[in-house]
Amino acid sequence: MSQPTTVAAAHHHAPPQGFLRKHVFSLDHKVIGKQYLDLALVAVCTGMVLSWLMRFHLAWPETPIPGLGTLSPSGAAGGVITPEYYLALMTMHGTIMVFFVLTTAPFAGFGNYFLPIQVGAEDMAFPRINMTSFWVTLVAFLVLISAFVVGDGPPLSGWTAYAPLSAVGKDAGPGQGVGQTLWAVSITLFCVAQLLGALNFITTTLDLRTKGMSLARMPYSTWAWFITSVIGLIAFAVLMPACILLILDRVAGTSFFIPAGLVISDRLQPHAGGSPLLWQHLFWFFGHPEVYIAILPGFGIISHILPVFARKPLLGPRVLIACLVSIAFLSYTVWGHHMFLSGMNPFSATLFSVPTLIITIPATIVTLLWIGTIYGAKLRFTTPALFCLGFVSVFVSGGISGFFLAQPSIDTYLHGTYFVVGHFHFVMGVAAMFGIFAATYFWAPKMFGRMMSETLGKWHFWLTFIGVYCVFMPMHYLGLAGNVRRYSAFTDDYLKPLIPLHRFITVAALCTGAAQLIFLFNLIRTRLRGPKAPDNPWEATSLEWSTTSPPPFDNFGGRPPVVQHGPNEYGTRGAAGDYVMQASPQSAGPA
Amino acid sequence: MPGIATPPAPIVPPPAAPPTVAPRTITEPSPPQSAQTGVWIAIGTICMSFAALTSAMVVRQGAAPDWRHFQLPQLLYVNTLVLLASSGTLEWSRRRIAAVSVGAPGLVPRLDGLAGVYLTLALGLLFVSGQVIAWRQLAAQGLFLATAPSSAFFYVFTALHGLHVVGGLLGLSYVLRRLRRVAGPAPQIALRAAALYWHFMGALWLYLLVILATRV
Amino acid sequence: MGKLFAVVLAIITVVSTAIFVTHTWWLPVDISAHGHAIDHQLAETMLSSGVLFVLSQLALAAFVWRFGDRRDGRAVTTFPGGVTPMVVFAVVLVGAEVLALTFVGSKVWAGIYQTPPDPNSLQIDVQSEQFAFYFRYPGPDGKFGATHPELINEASENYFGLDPKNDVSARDDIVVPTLTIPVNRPVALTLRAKDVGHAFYVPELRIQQDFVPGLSIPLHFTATQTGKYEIVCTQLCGLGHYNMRAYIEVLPAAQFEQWLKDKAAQQ
Amino acid sequence: MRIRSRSLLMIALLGSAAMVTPGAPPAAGAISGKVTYTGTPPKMKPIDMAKEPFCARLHAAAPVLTENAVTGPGNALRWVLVYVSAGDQGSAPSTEPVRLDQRGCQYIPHVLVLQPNQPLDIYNDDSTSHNIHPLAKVNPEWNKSQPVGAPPIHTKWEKPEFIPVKCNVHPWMHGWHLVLATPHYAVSGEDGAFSLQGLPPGKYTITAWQEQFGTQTQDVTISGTETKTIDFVFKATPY
Repeated sequence: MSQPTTVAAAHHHAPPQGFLRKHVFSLDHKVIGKQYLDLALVAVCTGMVLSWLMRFHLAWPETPIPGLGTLSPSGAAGGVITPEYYLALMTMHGTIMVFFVLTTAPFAGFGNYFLPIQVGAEDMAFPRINMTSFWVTLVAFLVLISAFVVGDGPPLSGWTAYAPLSAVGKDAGPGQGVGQTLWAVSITLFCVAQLLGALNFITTTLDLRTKGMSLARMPYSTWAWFITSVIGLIAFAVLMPACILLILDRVAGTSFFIPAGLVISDRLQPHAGGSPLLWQHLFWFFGHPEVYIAILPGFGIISHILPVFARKPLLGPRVLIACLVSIAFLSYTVWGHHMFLSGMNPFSATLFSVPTLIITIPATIVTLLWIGTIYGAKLRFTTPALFCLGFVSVFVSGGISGFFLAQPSIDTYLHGTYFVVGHFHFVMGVAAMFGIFAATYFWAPKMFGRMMSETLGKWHFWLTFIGVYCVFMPMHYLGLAGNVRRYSAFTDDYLKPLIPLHRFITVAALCTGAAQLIFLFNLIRTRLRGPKAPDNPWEATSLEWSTTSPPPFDNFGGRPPVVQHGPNEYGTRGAAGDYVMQASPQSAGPA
Repeated sequence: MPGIATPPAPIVPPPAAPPTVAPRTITEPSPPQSAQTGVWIAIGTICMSFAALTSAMVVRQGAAPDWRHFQLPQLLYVNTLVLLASSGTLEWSRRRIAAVSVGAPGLVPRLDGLAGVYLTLALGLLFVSGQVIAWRQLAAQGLFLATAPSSAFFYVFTALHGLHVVGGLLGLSYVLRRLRRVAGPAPQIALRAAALYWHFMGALWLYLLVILATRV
Repeated sequence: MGKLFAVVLAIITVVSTAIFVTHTWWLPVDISAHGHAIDHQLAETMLSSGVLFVLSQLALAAFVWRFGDRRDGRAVTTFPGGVTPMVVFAVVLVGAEVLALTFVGSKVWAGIYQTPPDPNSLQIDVQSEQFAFYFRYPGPDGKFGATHPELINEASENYFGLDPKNDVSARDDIVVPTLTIPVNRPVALTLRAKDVGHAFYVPELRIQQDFVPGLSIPLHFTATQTGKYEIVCTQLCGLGHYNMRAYIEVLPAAQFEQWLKDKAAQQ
Repeated sequence: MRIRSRSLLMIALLGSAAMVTPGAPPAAGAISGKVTYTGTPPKMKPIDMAKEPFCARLHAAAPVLTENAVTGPGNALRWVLVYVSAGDQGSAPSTEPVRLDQRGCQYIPHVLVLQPNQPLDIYNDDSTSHNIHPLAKVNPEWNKSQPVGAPPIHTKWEKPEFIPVKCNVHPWMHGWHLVLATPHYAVSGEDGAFSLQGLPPGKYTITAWQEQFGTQTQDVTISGTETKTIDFVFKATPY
């Protein structure tokens, strides 16, 4: 690691003048971070509305949804969702949530805003590339959303887009024509954006750390963003060529993923020799590291916020970093557990199940570190603290159900059922979201210079925490009963008795969804008219709290900080209380 | 769309007014090696992408007996020499500029070293047009993108590599403009990074030539 | 506030675990020779991870209950023994459990998917298509006719693209939408997909396998109980994915032979 | 897919002449006759609808047979379209809606004849979801589901074409939408009989089309109000 020889002063650039340069095409990593967060906010609202439609259709398939008929006459004539429209909603829900919310918000959004400040830099290493990566992500999101209004509707091959259903074209069903091509183009653009983003994160972390900010003294959220960008670099670099090959199969008539002799919609397809498993291998080689890209920033955020409200140092920070690194490495050896029953050689199923089970060990250690940190703490139950505790509990539930799916013998029964849906929603749909909520409540004072309302925050927490358990724990029971996922209606005899449980889940999902409006209202009201926030409302130690709220254009007002301590100085007698700021000259004595 | 991983454009100090008579006196401390780190990471990404495509080619070749071997156009070997030559001229001019400006960090002595960079740009363009001509020759033989999986992979590999070479050319021309106008070490750091990227383009092409010659 | 969190979390843990333990929603009856091994593996994992789940959730709840900030100037204390018990617990206990589950599990998996089928098992050709399963028996001559994708004509029920005009062995092939098999006799299926990816899943048989277009994938099992069960598709294959079902009828041996004879007569 | 180039048919269809003034119908002749077959037709196999319990229960008593070559008493051939392919003075295509039913997992009628821009209403009378997928080449192809409780689909075909229709969810469900420029057409019934009414005097080419056995044409001249009888005989092959 090259220790920066000179202070990063040379990296300054003049504050922007015009409105465009200041707010729209800005080079400032803070504006770009907020732009990513706003994009993720729009995306999560879209994704959530789609999930409401899906859940309502599953519970009451024949009841028309008012207004939907006019909104999408072909997909839901008369308000009754057709099977292909349900699958299209599911595909868009999955793609929007995984890419444009769980990768964009915790990694690109908060990472862009806080990584430079936390390492004491003025900005990212390459601001122009940083701006480009946001605008390419926005274009990717618009290309994806345009699938709703173009051709015969959005694609219906799921966020995993297995070939040949995704590669054959409009013969494979409605939505597989223009819609699927837009999906592939959107994901290719998203990959380009993330590669440029990851490049920025790694270079900034390696080169632009301020004086005294050694790697060991970096806050744990910075560590998480750094390791996530290394994973992202390799994962998205594999998904991009895979999507390019898929687009060529769809439009240029090549046969990378389509075998010979397929008769679809009574037509013999003009392809030969391709291998559908090749797409699955390429996709999941990216796919599993992607789920760690979604959760690792959450690990970093929780490890960063928990000590602040426990008022004591995080237990075993070096072990935490070792676990993050080992998870990052192991995440590239486990992709086959998505394909146990896919027709791949059965022997490799055993091969992939071993690292999958081994990766539970670092995950268990990280969870135990958090629980160990809470032991002997002086917990302050602010909203971000509650969301951290919620994160730990929900991550444990999600992780435990991973034990079942990691074993090929049990996966024989549980693969493709709601057990899998419950598992990944608990770990990604809820735990990662709790990470984003905790980060928002924790850093809102710093980002917007205004405090978010604690009472609304607590209402939001309790309704969401209980709500998500009511929505996603029953999915495990449905999975045990063999309820197959991605079904737009339950007409099988053995599924009919499960419909009341689906109705319970739908009601819980609608209530939990409504609870998110509290968060939305709280966030918007805070940004417009929230009470002024002090520089360090939570009495935290890391560098972002040693500057003003919101920070000036170059983060530290021309005086880059000199770091004396690590981020873990809580519970020690310091100048301003039981903590010592990273940049404070005074030595950190024992408590 | 410009090359996927155009070499990172390092921060330009506040756009100086057009070079006044006396070059700007303040010499800013040399920026950290971020351009260099950025290029190394970009190289890692590009390697991963081409590794994924290589594994896809190997799997696709084994998936079905329809892999049709064909003779690579001889022009590709000429193009290889052109690309290696362009790396050579770039390295020569980079070292010359570095040696010359050690003495006097002004603008004037550096100008004669730029000839090499211009030559590199020309050779780069020659390489890209050579590749397009090679495509034409292949098309003349009736081997198009969708004709056979082997030709499909040939076109995908050469297209992606060509795209990255064009990105490299854009980066080089950007660095060239800064070399002519900005004093101090910053442009040289950028030149060293751009040269590293360009040499990687050469190495990547050699790798592609080997796997294409053996498998296609 | 901390106490409220601890209580809510404890209730959630107890209720969820109770529903698991009392098998309110559980696997259907097992009618497969290899099913018992899978059920045992599932029960084993349910027990060990259930304990892990309850312990960690209740530990979290207990610590949150006890260590709220009561502003009594009490100094913070670190976990006894620091980080080593965490690492030791995770590596030793979880690691041991992981190895046990892997070792036992791999034998169960190998028994189903890595052993060749019994030589005298009943050969059936299964074709999945956009949104139905069709099963083909070789018929009295014991040989399957060749299939030609370009001759497929659903209107005249030629789902496999057989060419009875000049392929004698195809004339007596029996094509039915219901998989009818004898009880207690091994059955060897060959799974082929006509268009996109599908899957063959019978919860009662504890068996599941994807169809991959371009591949014909072997799958074998033995049904140990008669009755009519549902075959469903678990691989997303398009708009009719939810309706892509067939029935599997397990008949006593004599009744099956009679059924086979009747079908051959109808050809 | 029956190997029969549709382009031949298109030329015959486009031969119809200019508009005819509505006014009082002139003295009209008629053509009637019977469609029969020789040779052994393919055996109509019973359709096993086990996959769809709702339809299987409907047809439990009398299983439905495949309909690609439906025969009747006396070697009669059903579902054969007989229409005026040339010599028709042409008239405004009728606008009263045509109804297609999906009942018991079958298209009723199996062969639906209509004219360009004639309103077509598709109803789903079953309590299971159907998916109508007309494999049109000249007209724009579409593929829509009609779940239970969904309203009927109102659509139309602009250009004349013989369009096979399939249901993606039930593979055995097949039918035809035959879009004809001429209003003079008939579909042979159980007994293979057909009759074309209201033909002004003139020279006509009559074409008979069967989905598996192809087409046959005959020329007829109508001088006054008499009824000419012509018969079509198709050669049937077992496979």
